[in-house]
Amino acid sequence: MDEIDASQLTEERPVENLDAHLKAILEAIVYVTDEPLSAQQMAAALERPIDVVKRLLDELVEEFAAPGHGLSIREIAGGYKMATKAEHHEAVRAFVKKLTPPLKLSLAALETLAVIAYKQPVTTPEIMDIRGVQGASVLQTLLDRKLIAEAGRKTVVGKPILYKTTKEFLVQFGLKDLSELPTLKEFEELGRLSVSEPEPEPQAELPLETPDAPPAKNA
Amino acid sequence: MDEIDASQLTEERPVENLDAHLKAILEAIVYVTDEPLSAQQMAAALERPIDVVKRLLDELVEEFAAPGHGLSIREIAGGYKMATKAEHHEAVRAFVKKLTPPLKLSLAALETLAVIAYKQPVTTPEIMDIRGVQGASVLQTLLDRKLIAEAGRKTVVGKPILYKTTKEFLVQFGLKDLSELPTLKEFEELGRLSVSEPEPEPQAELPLETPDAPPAKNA
Amino acid sequence: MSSPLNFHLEHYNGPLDLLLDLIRKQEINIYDIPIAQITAQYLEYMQKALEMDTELSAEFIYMAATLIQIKSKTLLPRDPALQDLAPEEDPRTELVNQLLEHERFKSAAEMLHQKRVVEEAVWSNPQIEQFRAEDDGTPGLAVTLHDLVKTFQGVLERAKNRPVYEITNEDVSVPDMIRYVRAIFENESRHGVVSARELFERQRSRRAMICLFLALLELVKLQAVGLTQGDAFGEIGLKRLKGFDAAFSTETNLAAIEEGYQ
Repeated sequence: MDEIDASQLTEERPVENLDAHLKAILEAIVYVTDEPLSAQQMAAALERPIDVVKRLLDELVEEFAAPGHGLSIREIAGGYKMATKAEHHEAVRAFVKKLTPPLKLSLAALETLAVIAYKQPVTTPEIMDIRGVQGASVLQTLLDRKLIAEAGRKTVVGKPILYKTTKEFLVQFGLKDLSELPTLKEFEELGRLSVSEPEPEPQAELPLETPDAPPAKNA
Repeated sequence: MDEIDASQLTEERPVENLDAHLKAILEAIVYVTDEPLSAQQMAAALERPIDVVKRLLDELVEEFAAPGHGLSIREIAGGYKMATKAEHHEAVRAFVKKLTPPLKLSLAALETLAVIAYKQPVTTPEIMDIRGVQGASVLQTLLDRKLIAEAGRKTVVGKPILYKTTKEFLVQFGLKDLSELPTLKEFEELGRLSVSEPEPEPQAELPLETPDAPPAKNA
Repeated sequence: MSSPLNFHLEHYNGPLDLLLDLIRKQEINIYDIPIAQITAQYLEYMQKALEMDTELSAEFIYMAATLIQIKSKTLLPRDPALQDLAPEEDPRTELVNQLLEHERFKSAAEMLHQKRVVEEAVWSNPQIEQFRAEDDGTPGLAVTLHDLVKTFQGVLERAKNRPVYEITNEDVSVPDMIRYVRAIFENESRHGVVSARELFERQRSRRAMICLFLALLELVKLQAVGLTQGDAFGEIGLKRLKGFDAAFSTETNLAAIEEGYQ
C-alpha cells in the first residue's frame, strides 16, 4: 500500500525508540476512547505523520491478534477500537455473573432501611409517617434481600406488622451488633465540630508544594 | 487458527497452549472489570489453580510494563486493574471524554486521612490529639467520599467510634495494600533532612484545594 | 525586628503548624528549642492576628498558655539536690514529641497528595456493563454505614421541616387545603416544583384528597399556582406563579371560595 512505501522513504535508524513511544500512546488512546478513532484523527491530534501512525496502529492490531491476548484492536467504521475477543465472551460473561455485586439500594429503600434500623421494631404506618411518603413497595425489596424481617405485631388497632433489621443487615454494614450503629448525636457532632474548620472552596493550589508561599512581611 | 480445546491436548506442550488461553481470558477480565480483582477471586471463578492464575497475571503485568505498551496492569487494593500509564498523560488526556472530576481534598483532609491510614483503627479524639486541632468536619468529607469507614467502637469510656481506611482509599491512592505506605519512621528521617535542606523544590500546580481557610482579610 | 512569620495567618492548620513553621523557617534545632524566643514570636503572631481581626480558635490560646508554662518552668531554678535524686524531665520534651509527630503526618499527607497526582494522570476504561446480564441490573447506590446514618438524619430533617396539618377527617375544607398548599410553597418549596402525586399521597382521607383537588383547581384559576409536566405521562408538578402573592393578599378570596363550597 501507499502508506507503507511512504513510511519506508522517511524511515530513519534511531526512530525505533520514538516509534515504541508513539505506539504506546496510540495503545493508550485506543483504550480510553469509546468511539472508534481514525488514524487521521490520531495523527492530527498528536501532530505525527499519518503514515507512521497508520503503520503503528496496524502493528498493534497484529500484535493483539496473537492467541495469548484476550483483547483485540479492530478496525470498525473507519477507526480503531479495543474490545475483548469474541471467542472469550462466554468466559467473561460467566465470570462477571459470578462476581457478587456490592449491596445497592435505591434512595427510597435506603431511607426505609435507615428508619427501620434506628426505630426498630417499627410498623409500616410509622415508617411512612417519618418518611412523609406513602408506599410500602420497598419493604418487599428489603425483605427479599433479607436485610429486614418481621418482628411480630404491634398491639394497636389493625395490629400492624413490626419490622426489625436482620443478622444479614449487620453483616452487610460490618456491625458486630446494633449498639455499634453510630448515633444521630455522633453524626451531628461530626458536622458541628466543623465550625472551627470549614471546608474550603474548591480551587487554588496547595501551599504544600510551596512551603515558603508568600514572603514574610517585615514588622 | 484453530481454537485449542483442552481435551485434545494429550501430549506435546499442552500446558503452554492452555496457559495462553487462560492468559488471554485473564487479560480480557482485567480489561473488563471496574474494580481490582484478586488472583484468588479470578482463580475461584474460573476454577483454575491459584498458582497458575497468579503466575499468568504476573506475566501480564510484566509484559504490559514494557515501554512499547501504553497500558499497564497494576496491582491495586489487593487486585489487578488495567489503566493507562501515567507517563503518557499529556497525550492521552485530550482523548478522555468522561473525565472524572478530580478527588479534591483539602490539606486538613489529607492530614486527617494520613492519621487514619497510619493509626487505624482510630477514634476522633485520638485524631484531634495528633493534629492539634479541634474539629472533625473533614471526617464527614472522608466518610462521604468512602475513603474511610466506621470500624466498630473502642472499648473505653464513651465507646467512641473507630475509623479505618477503605478499599476505595487504596484505589484512589494507587496502593497495593497498606503495607505499601512508607513507615512513619521514614518521614521522621525526611523531617530531619529538611533541617539542613529547608527548601524542597516547588512542584507543579495541582488541582487540589487550599487548606481550610478564608483568604486573608488584610494582606 | 524582622519577623519570620508568614502572615498569611490562615495557612496554619492549628498551633502545631504555626510552631513548626517558626522552627523550620529559622532552622532551629527542634531538640533544643529556644523557648523564650519561640514563645515571644508565637505571642507576636497572636497579637498580629488580633489586630487583623482574625479569629483564633481556642487551641491557639491553649498553646500560648502551654508555651508560657514551659518557659516559666525553664526559668525556675532547680534544687540541685532534688535534681540528683530525680532528674527532672526537660519541660519541652512533650511539646517536641508532639511537634515531631505532627510533622510526620504532614509529610504523610504530602506523600498521599503526590500519590493522587499520579492517579489523576491515569485513566481506566472498564467495559463491565457490556457483560452484565440484563436481569441482574440492580440500579441504586452502593451503600455504607455512613450512608445509612446520613440518610436517617436527612429523613428526620425533612420530617421536621414538613408543615404539619392535623386535619381531622370531617373538618377539612377547600380553604383549609388552599392554606395548606400555600404553606407548602412558603416553607418547603419557595421556587421549586412540588410533585402533585406526593401531595396527594400525604393525605390521609378521601375527603382530604378531594378538597386538595378542588383547592388546586381554585389556585390554578387564580393563577397562583401552575401545573407542569416534564413529558407526556410524566409526573405532574405544581409551581408557584406570579399571581401567588396577590391571590393570598386578602382573606376575601378565601371567604368567597368558602361560600362557594358551602
